[in-house]
Amino acid sequence: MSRVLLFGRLRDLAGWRERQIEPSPRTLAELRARLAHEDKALGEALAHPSVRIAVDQQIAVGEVVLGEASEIAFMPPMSGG
Amino acid sequence: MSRVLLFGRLRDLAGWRERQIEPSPRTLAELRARLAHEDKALGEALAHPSVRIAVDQQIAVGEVVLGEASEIAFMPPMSGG
Amino acid sequence: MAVRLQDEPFDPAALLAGFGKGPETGAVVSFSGVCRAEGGTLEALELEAYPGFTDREIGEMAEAARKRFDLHDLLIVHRTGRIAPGEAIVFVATAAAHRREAFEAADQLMDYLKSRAPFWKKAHGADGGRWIEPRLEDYEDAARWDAPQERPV
Amino acid sequence: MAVRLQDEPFDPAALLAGFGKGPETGAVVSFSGVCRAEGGTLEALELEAYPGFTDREIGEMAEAARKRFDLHDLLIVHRTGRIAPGEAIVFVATAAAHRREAFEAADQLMDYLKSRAPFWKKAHGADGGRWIEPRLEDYEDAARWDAPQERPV
Repeated sequence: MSRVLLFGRLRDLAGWRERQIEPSPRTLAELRARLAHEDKALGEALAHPSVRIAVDQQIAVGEVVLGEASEIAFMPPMSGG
Repeated sequence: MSRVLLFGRLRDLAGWRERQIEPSPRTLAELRARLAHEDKALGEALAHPSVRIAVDQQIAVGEVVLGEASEIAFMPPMSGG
Repeated sequence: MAVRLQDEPFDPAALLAGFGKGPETGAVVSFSGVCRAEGGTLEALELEAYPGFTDREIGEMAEAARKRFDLHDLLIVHRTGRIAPGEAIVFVATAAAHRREAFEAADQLMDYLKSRAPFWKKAHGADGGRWIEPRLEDYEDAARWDAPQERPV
Repeated sequence: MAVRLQDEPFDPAALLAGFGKGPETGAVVSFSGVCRAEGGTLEALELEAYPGFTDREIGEMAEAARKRFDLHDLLIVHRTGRIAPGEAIVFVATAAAHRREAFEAADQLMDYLKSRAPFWKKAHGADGGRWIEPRLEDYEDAARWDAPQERPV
């Protein structure tokens, strides 16, 4: 099982902030495809190059094998405090 | 009557901080001469180019006719706070 | 050195009261960022953090600043959640032997916090809410501290 | 806006508590300059001002900074007389809409106060007292804010 977190406007767009995904996706691409399948607008927003991804709280770049990852966060541009 | 004020190390050197001078000196040069006459070391210290002079709380430059001036301050380099 | 994220309001003066009391500390700088009323158009700011991730990122920047500026003490407190006009959003305090280090550390940390720290900010007004991003000048301020970039020849 | 010289000790946190509460104030910077223990070699600092002259000069600099940086509020409190290690010497607080103005105003005013304000300072230690003058870097810090000099061609 994986936990997916959305922040900022992605959260408003999706209508949720946190979800459990089962079974765990094996790759980031698989996770993206499953989310886009349910919600096309969200899938497009998540694919925007300004969106950064953290896997188990570490910034991930490019395509990622999730392995045992339990937490995947999608972060739109940060606004600062 | 004029009031003479010394600050910082000039005060320590002279051994006083404030004095009444009577009759009032007509010029800064006359005041310097009278102070130097009494205390040669102080006279020399007051003549050092680093010492700034305020006449009635306004910075004075060069030779000054004191006129009705009531307060003459000799200020060594300021240390800041 | 401490970094705290909290939903509860805080009082900058109370935070300053206990800060930077080392015997060789000669300079203490504090910065308080406060939610502006925006002429009455703002009802509240909403600040979202990524717990665990946001505090760790800020903690790393804080530790780098502590070393770089030889700080004696450093405190960062940042609100999250819903913040009303007049309430403090962020407090940064730095203590050092001399003022240059204390000023530059606080200035640099604020530039980081305002433009690059992992927060998402929503302004709530009469017309609903909108997510806001850093102003261009926030990026420019933060870039003042970057090392010069290598250029390809 | 207020400028105060006083012989009595003061508490920077208490001064910050009532400062900069305007509805459009987004940034409050405070600087506290504290008397360092100097490894126990310093018994006290003695700060002399020229009453009337010193406050007027500081007041003029404060007013210039208020205008230049569009400050919402400004407070300067400076100790005079005998100051023990650990006691605050000077407190400067600035309030503005945005942080850049608040930081630069506080920084500039401190550079002025530390190098050009009319104070005379004596350090009292076990070996007696000695009058001290600004460090070279204090002059350099203050000169950062000067207008470029005209050069003869």
